[in-house]
Amino acid sequence: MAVVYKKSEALTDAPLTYCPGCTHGIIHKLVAETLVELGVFDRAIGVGPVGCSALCDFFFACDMFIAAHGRAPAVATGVKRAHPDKIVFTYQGDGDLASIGTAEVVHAAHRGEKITTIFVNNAIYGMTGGQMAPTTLVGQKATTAPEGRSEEHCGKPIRMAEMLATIEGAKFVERVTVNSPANVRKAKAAIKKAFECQIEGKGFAMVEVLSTCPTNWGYSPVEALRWLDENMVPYYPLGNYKNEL
Amino acid sequence: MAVVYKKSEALTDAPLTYCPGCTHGIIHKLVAETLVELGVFDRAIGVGPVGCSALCDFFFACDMFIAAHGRAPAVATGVKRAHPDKIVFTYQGDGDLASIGTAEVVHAAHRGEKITTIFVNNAIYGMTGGQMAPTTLVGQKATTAPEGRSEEHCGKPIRMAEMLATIEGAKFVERVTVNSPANVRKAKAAIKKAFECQIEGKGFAMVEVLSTCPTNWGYSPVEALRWLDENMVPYYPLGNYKNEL
Amino acid sequence: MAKAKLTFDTEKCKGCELCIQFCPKKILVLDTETNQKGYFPAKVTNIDECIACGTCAIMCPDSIITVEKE
Amino acid sequence: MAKAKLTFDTEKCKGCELCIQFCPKKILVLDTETNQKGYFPAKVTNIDECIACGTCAIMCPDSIITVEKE
Amino acid sequence: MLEQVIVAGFGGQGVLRIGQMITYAGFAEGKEVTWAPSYGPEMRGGTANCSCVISDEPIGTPVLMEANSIIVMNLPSLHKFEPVVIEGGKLFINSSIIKEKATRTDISVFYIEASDIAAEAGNALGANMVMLGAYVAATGIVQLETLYDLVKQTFTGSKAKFVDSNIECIKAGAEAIKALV
Amino acid sequence: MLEQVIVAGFGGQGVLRIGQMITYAGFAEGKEVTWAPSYGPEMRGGTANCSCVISDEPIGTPVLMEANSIIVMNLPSLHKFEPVVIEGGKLFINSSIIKEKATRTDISVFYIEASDIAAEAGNALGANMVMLGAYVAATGIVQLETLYDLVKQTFTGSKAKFVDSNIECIKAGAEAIKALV
Amino acid sequence: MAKKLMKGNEAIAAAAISAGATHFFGYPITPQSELIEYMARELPKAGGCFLQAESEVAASYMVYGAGGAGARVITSTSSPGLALKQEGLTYMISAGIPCVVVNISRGGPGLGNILPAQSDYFMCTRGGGNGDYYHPCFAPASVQECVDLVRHAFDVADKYRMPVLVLGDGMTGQMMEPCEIPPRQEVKADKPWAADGNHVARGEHNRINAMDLQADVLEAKNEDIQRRLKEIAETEVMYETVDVEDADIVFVAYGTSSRAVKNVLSKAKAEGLKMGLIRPISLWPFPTEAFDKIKKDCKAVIAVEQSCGQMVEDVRLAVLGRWPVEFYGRSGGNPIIPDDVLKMAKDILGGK
Amino acid sequence: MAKKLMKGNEAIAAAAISAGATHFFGYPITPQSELIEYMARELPKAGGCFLQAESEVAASYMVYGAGGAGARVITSTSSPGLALKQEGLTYMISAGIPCVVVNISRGGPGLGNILPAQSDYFMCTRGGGNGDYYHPCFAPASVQECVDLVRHAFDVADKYRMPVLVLGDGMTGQMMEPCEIPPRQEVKADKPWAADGNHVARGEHNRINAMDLQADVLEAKNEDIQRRLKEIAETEVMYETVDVEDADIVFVAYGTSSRAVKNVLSKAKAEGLKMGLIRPISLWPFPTEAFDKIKKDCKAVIAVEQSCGQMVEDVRLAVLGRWPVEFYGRSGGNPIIPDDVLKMAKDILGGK
Ligand SMILES: Cc1ncc(C[n+]2csc(CCOP(=O)(O)OP(=O)(O)O)c2C)c(N)n1
Ligand SMILES: Cc1ncc(C[n+]2csc(CCOP(=O)(O)OP(=O)(O)O)c2C)c(N)n1
Ligand code: SF4
Ligand code: SF4
Ligand code: SF4
Ligand code: SF4
Ligand code: SF4
Ligand code: SF4
Ligand SMILES: [Mg+2]
Ligand SMILES: [Mg+2]
Repeated sequence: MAVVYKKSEALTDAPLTYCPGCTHGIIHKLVAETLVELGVFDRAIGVGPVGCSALCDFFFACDMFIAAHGRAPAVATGVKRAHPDKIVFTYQGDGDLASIGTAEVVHAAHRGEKITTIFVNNAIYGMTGGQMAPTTLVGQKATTAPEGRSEEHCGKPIRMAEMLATIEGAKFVERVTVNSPANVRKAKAAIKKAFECQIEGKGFAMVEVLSTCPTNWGYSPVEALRWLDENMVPYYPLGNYKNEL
Repeated sequence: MAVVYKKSEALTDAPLTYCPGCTHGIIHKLVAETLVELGVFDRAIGVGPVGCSALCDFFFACDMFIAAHGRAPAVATGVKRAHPDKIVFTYQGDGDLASIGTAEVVHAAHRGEKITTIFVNNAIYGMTGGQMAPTTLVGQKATTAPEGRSEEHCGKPIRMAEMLATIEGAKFVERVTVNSPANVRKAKAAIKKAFECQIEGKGFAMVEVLSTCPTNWGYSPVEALRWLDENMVPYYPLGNYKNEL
Repeated sequence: MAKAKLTFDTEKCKGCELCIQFCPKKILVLDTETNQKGYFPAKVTNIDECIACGTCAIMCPDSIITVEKE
Repeated sequence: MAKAKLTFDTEKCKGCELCIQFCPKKILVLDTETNQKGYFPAKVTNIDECIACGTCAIMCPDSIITVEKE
Repeated sequence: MLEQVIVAGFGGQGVLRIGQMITYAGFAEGKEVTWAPSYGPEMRGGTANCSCVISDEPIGTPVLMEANSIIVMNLPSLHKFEPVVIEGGKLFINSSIIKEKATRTDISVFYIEASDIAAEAGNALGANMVMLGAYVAATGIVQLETLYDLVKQTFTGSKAKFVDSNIECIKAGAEAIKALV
Repeated sequence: MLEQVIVAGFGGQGVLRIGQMITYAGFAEGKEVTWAPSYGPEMRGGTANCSCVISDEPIGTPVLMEANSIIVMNLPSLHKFEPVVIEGGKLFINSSIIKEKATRTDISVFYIEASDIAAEAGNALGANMVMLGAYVAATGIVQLETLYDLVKQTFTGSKAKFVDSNIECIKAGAEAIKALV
Repeated sequence: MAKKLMKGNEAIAAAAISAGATHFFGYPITPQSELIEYMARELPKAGGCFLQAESEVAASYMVYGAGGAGARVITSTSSPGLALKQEGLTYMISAGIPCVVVNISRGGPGLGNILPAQSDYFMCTRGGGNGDYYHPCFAPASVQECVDLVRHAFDVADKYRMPVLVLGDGMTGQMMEPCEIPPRQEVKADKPWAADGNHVARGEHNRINAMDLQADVLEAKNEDIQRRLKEIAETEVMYETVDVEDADIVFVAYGTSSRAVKNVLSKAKAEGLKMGLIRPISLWPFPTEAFDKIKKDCKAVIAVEQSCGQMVEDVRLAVLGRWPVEFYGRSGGNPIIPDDVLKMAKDILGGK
Repeated sequence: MAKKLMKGNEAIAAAAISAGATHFFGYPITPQSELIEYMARELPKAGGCFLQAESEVAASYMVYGAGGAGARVITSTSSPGLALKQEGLTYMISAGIPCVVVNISRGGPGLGNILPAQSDYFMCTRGGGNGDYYHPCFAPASVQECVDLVRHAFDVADKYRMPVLVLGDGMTGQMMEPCEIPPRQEVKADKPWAADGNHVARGEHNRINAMDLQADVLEAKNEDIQRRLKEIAETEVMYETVDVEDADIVFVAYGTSSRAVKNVLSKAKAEGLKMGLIRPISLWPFPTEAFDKIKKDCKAVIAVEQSCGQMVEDVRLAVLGRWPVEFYGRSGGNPIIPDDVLKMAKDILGGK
């Protein structure tokens, strides 16, 4: 019999520590599969964040770092400068990349670091229990925005793909999601291009993936996919924001 | 006799510590004059940076803070939240705002902080003696880029006005320069709007002012104005990038 | 005769139902017995209807499902 | 009779020549004696030609120049 | 009087709640009390436990190395905490979920079909309240009435509808103990 | 032998360079040497000074609280450093720029019209080299020839054209001393 | 006010509000989340401003801004977050910014884990920033003490114009105990130095900064800081002692671990052994004077910490060779085991 | 190799290149600018990579990345910059990243000024980050020692898998002295733990991280760190002593201030007074053993620092009451005045 789908060899056997139905797991698979399909798994080095994916060094089967909160792009810079022939990626949450790590991701893009960034935007701080992220939608409740985020108090959510696309050194920027089989396929295509951007030595590439946090949103995994579609997608338009491949 | 021009009352008598012909001084005047003309000098609070203008607390006659390097927008946030009725501005260099302080300025904009930021871009680290800034032009020499900045090594310069304009909470963003009387007038008009944006409670406002550093560029003050025109202006287009007034 | 084969790594399944949601044939359900972790794992009801499209496997965050076909 | 009056805060002048560069009447020059800080300060050569446009003052980074007119 | 009790189980089984109810009840009855959770990794899931101390004297550490009583809601917790009960202490086992038996003979062990009892009482999620009722009935550390009052204070407004079923569960747990002794 | 010298003036007058030349020369002649700038605020402008120590023995602190010799290039430096010369020490004054006189009587004071001499030697910026020549001639701490060699090593390639005028200034400084003593 | 059961984290937040805090700036981190979340819920209701910063660094400078502008301000974090705030703290020392900084510490080094640990002692008492400074550091051992010390910290901060640290650990933050929260006080502190925008009325502009380019000016500032620190060292020492006077073994322990030591004392007493406890409440200033109560022939002073040994250095400095100093510690979030501590003490008594 | 005259900052950079450093990440700050600028000029010529980071925080994590990937890496900064690197340092301790960190310190606290000062002693020896750790800290007193200690620091870092600090001050960095730079060595250190992307060949993936959620795992890691620290404390102590054995007054001073004390010793000798010096070269581990050389009836041990008194704590710990400990210090960038130090010593001898 022919295998239609099996777990990627770029993932270890360790069970994922994510909550049931959390789409972090889907995004892990897409990264892993891409590394194998592009033939670069054997020279990949990953850099995980602090956030729910702080244990991803146990899940990805390549050499891995876990950076301090927000600093993955700086760590990846150090790694890539030490091994320019290796394929280096960061995997970061929205608290990590869009809040505390803003300077690091902006400057990795600014320097045109030849790294690939997977940015998992779930509009919340998952790991620490549902505090507001810079990407939390207006009106969305969070433990540090108990009445829902108020624009007057702390602004509208930040759109990182749009912002980073203005930087010259960013050569590929796309926003995708994984809330349906079709979107998963598109997400994988984008991730593939983001790695190709690095393989071809063009510069910085980022894929922003809209992701769910059933636990902290307070929805079932399936409901969460729908909430994402109805609330996040309108504010965070899917699509390519930069493609200089 | 009628006074055509005299030193602004929003400036103290202290002699400026800037090098001869450094346009930091012109920008100081424009800010000071604007505060007076808008009638808000008596409720203004300024936040200076670390950089050549780290002594600007001696020069502006209103209450002043000097922030740590890069943190002026965070300091200004604290000040404004403590005194929402006061008019709070930051005055920052390009190392300060576009390098170490990237996260702070992005998030002041993201939260829509009702502050006004004067961003003095002279494409160099002035105070510390001419190291490369994120805004240093490709090919421009700096003590930490002795052969001139190389795009391959560390990317093209970052354009902060364009980048910050993508953020919802930023309501007024304009790039100006002060290398001629006409440009000085335009700069002043932009600074005025940036303060009006705050006075009207709209949100974050920034004016990026292209400025000279005769000392570290290695030109006479007059030559420096020309160098700015011929080299900086083409890469950093003057103009308004956001106006939601 | 089933043309497709589905293998579930049941002990790692978290019963999130994403596979169930997206199976075009609606042939996946949660089991009524929990696995050792306390979750009700997914299983296939009628493998003969499975078209081996792989959708369930693609959507499974935990890479539980292996899909094979003739 | 001069219609304009220029006052220089000479001791604070740094001799940068920005005022000189932009005076439409080209009536400003650097002095040949230094001030106490060691700079050659700016001065006006022919006040009668001054049109009190204020350009010199506007361009002076150190706010050295006060311009008045009748 | 010094009562040290540990409550342990899966996250989601309401074990922290059991501990808090014991603590609140002791507090309401004028005792010195502490409650301390043992919280694991910054991650969802896994096991959870908490320690409560009820005493007439000021309390030393709120973290227990040993306990008079242990309430366990799942198998891993039985394995982990059975050794921690002091000689002559009490071990309360939710035997709807834990099919194994305790091995110690120097302690009193109470098997309570808590999940089943709760389901019967019409409150599928009430197993923790059943265990609470059983524990309080067996130890007499606080009054059952104090627990009922607490339930009433906790569930108010739109949640007032949960009062009765929770009290039912506590009562059923206390009944189950009577049947055992 | 222990020579401690401070050189002071405006930034831009080349005072650090004088100190470095003395230090390099001492080093070239096999002495123990240190050179230490006193650098002020992270700002342009202001005054600058440096300390040099030339010795036969290992050197303690490179920062001088007192000195055998002082070379001053502007008025504020005269005021600041005149008190620091040890009794019997030497004070070198660029009298083209400093119109005041020294007040101490327990030291030897040398007035050198360094800027004028430099201008005459066709090197308007060479006042520092004139003072260097004067200092070395007066103290004999190193050989003038060592300085000439240093100048030749320093200005090479496109800058070789500056060699002669610098040596001229050093020589003129040394001559000026002869005239004084 | 009636007592109520509260978690330490929430009690700290409630105490800050009751102390008249008007501003909170912070960034989420376990195990202090309940503190920031309580603030997010309750501070606005009390008319104050809660703002989540983009990072700990930014939070510390928001505090610098608000505190320098005259607000009564607090921030909280946990271990690596405090490491990030070191630059902010040294700036606030220099600029004279009063504020309260709470560290609900966790296992380290690095990200470590979220279990209770006491391994931030050096960072909290020696200043991890550059320059010459200490700052007061108070370590509560109960939820009520969380309340009392946080309230006190605000006053000390205002009095001496400097940041005051309150150091708890995951256990202090997570445990529930009865406590009493006094009603909110509105504080109108006189802060003529504040840069609050009243320069015109005041007749001069205030400047808040942390730079003094001239050596003499900076030395004078340092002398002023040292003078205030000396005054604090003389007047703000706090500690508890238990049975120290005739103890053959004296334990030194603070916060969570002091409570484990109290269990040890009970057990020792039951066995007829004479043991005592010095519990520093102010870690800086360290209660050196408390050691003078120890009798001459005490067998040993044992520092007990949930760390690999940090406070023990201060114990050695306080003891200065008068008695043998020993150390018992657990790290990584593991708790003190009273029986092990007792055994160690007995071994010493038994001459082992 | 011939000696040449170099500034301390440049000598440090040249020494790093000669030691086989392949990567430098840093952010400009006075007074270490010549160091970073020398690196920018010279490291690429030696085939290495110089990269200016966007901040000190980022620089520390670039070091974490490159060092964790097996590179020989160095960063440098000055006081407030090091305060910002405290989180990075504690992460590197946890993750076991070898690297060299240079601090050319300046006046503090806060931004302070750019003059030479020694007020970062606590930050550099106690770790300003969270968690239980020290790291080696070497303090050169001459330009040649800058060279030697930087080269040594790389080897110590690799041997013990941890950051090693080199602490100079503005004077060390700015002064010029003769020194000898050995030729560049290419180092092929064996780093089987490095995450260098060779997981397939290696047969397993390496993980570099600073988180250990289980208490026992973190405790075991801490025990390993403590084991390495203990080994360092036993084997890596460095110091110089001058005339300590029969001194009536023993000074303790490091770096720049030790040179001022050498002037004091000369003056004392000239006056027939017996004074000696202990100069710690390794600040951590502190050379406690050196104090055993001091004679019983020595009148005082005087710590001399360009600070308000930090190392003096380690002196007290080393002395443990055996002799009176006194302190002489200047702050704010003001230099030690040898005559004042001598007078203080004489006053003590004279019983004043
Ligand atoms: C310096 C520092 N600050 C704060 C934290 C606490 N912390 C851990 S994860 C996290 C945010 C996680 O959110 P996100 O990056 O969105 O990832 P998610 O868990 O949602 O995938 C925070 C604030 C930390 N570990 N380190
Ligand atoms: C944390 C920290 N890092 C570095 C420095 C050193 N430093 C002072 S000013 C400055 C850059 C100044 O450049 P810019 O912001 O462009 O201002 P300019 O002087 O050009 O006006 C730097 C890096 C510092 N003071 N603090
Ligand atoms: S908390 Fe949210 S983001 Fe984290 S694992 Fe659970 S569902 Fe996913
Ligand atoms: S160094 Fe440059 S920016 Fe700074 S004052 Fe001088 S000219 Fe202006
Ligand atoms: S492979 Fe397709 S048809 Fe078969 S179970 Fe999965 S989703 Fe359903
Ligand atoms: S998607 Fe995967 S984890 Fe979820 S229920 Fe299906 S098989 Fe189980
Ligand atoms: S006022 Fe106008 S005309 Fe007169 S000197 Fe100034 S620039 Fe020239
Ligand atoms: S512009 Fe001002 S400072 Fe410059 S020369 Fe003219 S008057 Fe002097
Ligand atoms: Mg998130
Ligand atoms: Mg600049």
